[in-house]
Amino acid sequence: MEATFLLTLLITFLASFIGYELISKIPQTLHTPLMSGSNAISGVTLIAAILIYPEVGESQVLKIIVLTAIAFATLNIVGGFSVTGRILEMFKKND
Amino acid sequence: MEATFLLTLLITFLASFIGYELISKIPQTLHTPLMSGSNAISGVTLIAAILIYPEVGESQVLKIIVLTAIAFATLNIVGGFSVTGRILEMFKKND
Amino acid sequence: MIEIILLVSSVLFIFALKLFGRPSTAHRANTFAMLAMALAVFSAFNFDFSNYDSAFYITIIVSGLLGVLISKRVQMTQMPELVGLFNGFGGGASGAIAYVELSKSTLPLSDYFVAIFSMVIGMFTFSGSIVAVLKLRGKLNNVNTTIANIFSAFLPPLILLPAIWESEILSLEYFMLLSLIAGIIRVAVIGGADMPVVIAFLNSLSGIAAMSAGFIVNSIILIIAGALVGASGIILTLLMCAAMNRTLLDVLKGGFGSKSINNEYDKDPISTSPEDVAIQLSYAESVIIVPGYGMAVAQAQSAVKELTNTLKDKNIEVKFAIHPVAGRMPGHMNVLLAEVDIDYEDMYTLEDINSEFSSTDVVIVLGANDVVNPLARTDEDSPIYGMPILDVDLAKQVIVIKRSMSPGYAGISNPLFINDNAKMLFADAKEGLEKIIKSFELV
Amino acid sequence: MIEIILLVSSVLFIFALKLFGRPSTAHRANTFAMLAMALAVFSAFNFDFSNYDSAFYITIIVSGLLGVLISKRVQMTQMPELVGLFNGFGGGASGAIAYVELSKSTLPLSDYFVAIFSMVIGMFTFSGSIVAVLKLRGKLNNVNTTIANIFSAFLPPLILLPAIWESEILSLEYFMLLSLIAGIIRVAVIGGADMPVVIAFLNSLSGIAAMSAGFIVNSIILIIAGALVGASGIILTLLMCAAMNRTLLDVLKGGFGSKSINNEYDKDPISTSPEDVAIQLSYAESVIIVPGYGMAVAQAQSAVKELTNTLKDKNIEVKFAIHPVAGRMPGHMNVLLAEVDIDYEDMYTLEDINSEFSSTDVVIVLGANDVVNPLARTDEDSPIYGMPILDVDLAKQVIVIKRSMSPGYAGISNPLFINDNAKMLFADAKEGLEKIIKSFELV
Ligand SMILES: NC(=O)c1ccc[n+]([C@@H]2O[C@H](COP(=O)([O-])OP(=O)(O)OC[C@H]3O[C@@H](n4cnc5c(N)ncnc54)[C@H](OP(=O)(O)O)[C@@H]3O)[C@@H](O)[C@H]2O)c1
Ligand SMILES: NC(=O)c1ccc[n+]([C@@H]2O[C@H](COP(=O)([O-])OP(=O)(O)OC[C@H]3O[C@@H](n4cnc5c(N)ncnc54)[C@H](OP(=O)(O)O)[C@@H]3O)[C@@H](O)[C@H]2O)c1
Repeated sequence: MEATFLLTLLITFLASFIGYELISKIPQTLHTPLMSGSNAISGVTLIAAILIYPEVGESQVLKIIVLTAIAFATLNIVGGFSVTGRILEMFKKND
Repeated sequence: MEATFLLTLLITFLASFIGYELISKIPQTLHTPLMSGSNAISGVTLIAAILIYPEVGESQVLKIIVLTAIAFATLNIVGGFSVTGRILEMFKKND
Repeated sequence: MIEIILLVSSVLFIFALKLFGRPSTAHRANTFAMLAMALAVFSAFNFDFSNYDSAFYITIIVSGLLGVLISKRVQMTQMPELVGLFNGFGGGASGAIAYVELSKSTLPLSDYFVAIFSMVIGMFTFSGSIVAVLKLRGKLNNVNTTIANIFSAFLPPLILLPAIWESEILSLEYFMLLSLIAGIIRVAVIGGADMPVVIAFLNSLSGIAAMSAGFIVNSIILIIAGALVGASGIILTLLMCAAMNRTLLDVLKGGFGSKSINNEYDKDPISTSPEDVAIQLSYAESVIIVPGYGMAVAQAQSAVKELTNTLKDKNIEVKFAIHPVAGRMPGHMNVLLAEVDIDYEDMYTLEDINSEFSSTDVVIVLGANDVVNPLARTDEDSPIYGMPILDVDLAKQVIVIKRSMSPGYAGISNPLFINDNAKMLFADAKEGLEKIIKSFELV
Repeated sequence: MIEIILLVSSVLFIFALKLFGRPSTAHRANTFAMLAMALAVFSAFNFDFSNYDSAFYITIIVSGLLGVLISKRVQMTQMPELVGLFNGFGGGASGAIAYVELSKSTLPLSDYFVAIFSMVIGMFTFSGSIVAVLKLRGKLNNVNTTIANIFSAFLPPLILLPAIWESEILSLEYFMLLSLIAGIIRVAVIGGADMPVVIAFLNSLSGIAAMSAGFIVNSIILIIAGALVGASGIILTLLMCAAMNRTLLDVLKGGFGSKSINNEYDKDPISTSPEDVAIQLSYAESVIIVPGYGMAVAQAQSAVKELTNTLKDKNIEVKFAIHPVAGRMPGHMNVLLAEVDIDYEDMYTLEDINSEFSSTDVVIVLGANDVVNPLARTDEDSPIYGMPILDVDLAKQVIVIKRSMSPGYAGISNPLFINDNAKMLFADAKEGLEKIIKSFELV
């Protein structure tokens, strides 16, 4: 989705605002899975890595750097969601 | 601000979501000013009237219709905010 | 530049809504929203004010002044009508704009459908709101639901009709007319005291109409503001429905309160006098006042304030218990009480106060009826069965101030009135209270 | 098509966050977020998977598998370290991407500054997180704050240095290095037990780095997801600071807990035995357990569960009082207790339970110290003065289970231990509890 800079700013504001409102309501009991969950979500930067990977060209150094970024981000996503799921299972049992 | 249709949809979703979250938290005591306040805000359609007014061309009928829309919307904005302000003053006094 | 103004305006609208969340900050919310609106409107001119003729500016100024005038004159008891009227204006404006856009032959197909939608919703809101206001003013009686049923049945063929004739322009006016009629009929069949729900619902529709107008003219700020109004209306609608234990569909179907229901009592109520009430109150330690629609009708709020002061001077604790649908619009009672400077900290919601009745000495039910009817708890056949009510019947002593034994909106008898712990003070709410206050001076 | 996928993905992310609001729906939130992420990542390929070589796919698969492995192996007591590590990865990835984009000579000026910002924040997060993890593992001691002060003082000239030499490329690596060093030094001077705040703060930064990466590659979904992470981190940071009555700036300045503070008692504590505790517990009607960092160190959660069962079998009411900064990360205690199937309905926050201590028979303080230190209420000179604490000293009987009289993280003595109503059970948390349980069988 292409957007003008100001429209992007607007969306940034709206998303941050929603984030702030929703997260303020999360009870203390879930703060640890919240942190590991946001770890996972911060791995979304993988998208940026995927987008730029085909453009790095010949430079082996840059390619390795992007691959490192991909490894880091993937670790975050997979590891983060998996451990968060593990924790939340514990809270589910109590239903 | 020009935007693609889907970006507009995204913004619509984000705004509705924020509206829903924030308004759910407004206490019963303020529900009447909330209604008159949203009356005022619904007058925002004045913007649309302003945008199309220069384009109606020669047709007197269309011109009168747009002027009616302008009158309605202005009434809403001015009347709505003014009466809401009056009500909220009452709640302020109690501080 | 225009874009930055619009960005600021959007942000301001949202912070305004956030500030609206607490009575102490709400007046600032109004200022924020006004500023946001001013910026948004200003930006629409795109710095070129020469495109607009004097007819335009005169219209703005005249209707602006009219708006100020109305808002200064309106009494707080008339708020339901005012909100209803403004809904109509909002819907009408958006509908009119959609009509004008549709009259252009250049509209792209995707916008075409949005515009039809906006016109239909806008016109429906307009005519429906006018009918709702007339009903609130008591100028219109309930219409039999069969008329609506017949109309609904014929709607599909009526909609398809333009496909048969050819002229596109004419079919536009035809759809407009259909929407107007639909609005009138739909609202006409709904019972008078369901009007608050209808008004909140129309409020939501006026927001949706504005939002779709935003899609047509490609204005993000219109979409955002419209979405906020739409959300607000729908939340209030659902809240009221929940407070009456009915569904929105059920309300919109209409016909509620038209059945004639048994309204007899197998026992005479105990009636009391203002003097007795004053004596009883002066021995109480805690009093809860439950205001209802009757307080608004009688304009009794100043008298309530006076009584409260009298009681507080005697060190008697006074609280107000406000049912979510007491009166004729959400928050109606709160505004009336706030008008006479009663602290909002003393106004309690149903959930907050219901457990306190049993430990309260005297409860004064002031022109309220359905919202304190214990049948809602016990009688499965009652039309209000399941509606959460204020449990005033659990108090040590209940005093009901109303003019007669006649029922409230739901049209059913209220066994509270013949309860052993209840006494009736048959009087207009205002006059009754004034007499009680006078008796205090003699006690 | 891609746009629709991204729209759905954004909506899913937001609903995921909403579902996260309640323990009973939170596991569905994770599924939603996973789906949202899968869609977002998928859309980035734009249906063209042939642009990617085997090195790319192998990296993804290997690191994915590694992620699963780590997440299955990690113990709940190690969560703080894991979160810290993942923050570092997230920041490092965003920083690396920014670096690669900056290496292109074609970047427009506006993006250039965003990219610099992203690289600096990302690299700072990376190195800072690594240091934070080492500190949590006890592999690094506090560094003197003067080092940080010197570095800060020299930072402006250091930043301006590249203006003097010419090569643009080199200055990029130079900035990267500066950011890495800044991260190390800043975190190194902060006391070990302030690491939770640092980690939440770095969490926020990793979100901001991702968000700015979104601005560079023009990806709305990256911006939205990044903003959500940024908001989450900052809220938790401020929450912890509030719970310790300190400011974020104060925490980041470092040096806390390095002063050597008087840690002597003018009275000997009353020590007790597991048998006595068991007897005392069996006469109680209500028990509150206050877990602290010591429970995590001793891995005592299963023993806690066992004791709870024993007490509940005897019809003794058991509640858990959890201070917002008990342990080494927000919600740390809750997760450990949930791990052994303790119902989250039995876990109470400070505000919810503080009024109940005075009517409780026995309070067991299990490896907690600072969060139950009454000096926070009374001693204005104390470093924890003003921090809201659990008022366990008001209970009828307090039993403190820890290994010695040594202080908690704040390094100060705790007069609770020599209170008249307190007894010390000197033992490792796990062993102590197990002995109590065994004594029960003999009682
Ligand atoms: N507020 C909302 O948003 C909303 C929304 C939807 C529906 N409703 C409906 O509206 C009703 C509201 O309940 P409510 O208890 O407030 O009102 P109510 O049940 O309609 O009863 C009002 C009572 O006030 C008395 N009254 C009228 N004029 C009076 C006067 N001048 N002095 C003293 N008493 C007077 C009437 O009895 P007399 O004639 O004997 O005096 C009547 O019984 C509920 O049925 C509710 O479902 C409200
Ligand atoms: N959770 C967070 O998010 C967070 C954030 C920022 C700061 N903090 C800080 O961390 C501290 C947390 O307070 P807290 O009360 O949980 O912990 P604490 O004050 O650090 O005290 C922990 C106590 O546990 C005892 N202990 C250690 N190992 C043990 C074992 N194996 N068995 C039994 N006891 C053991 C220690 O005493 P012995 O050595 O005598 O056994 C120590 O006194 C506070 O100062 C807080 O400000 C926490």
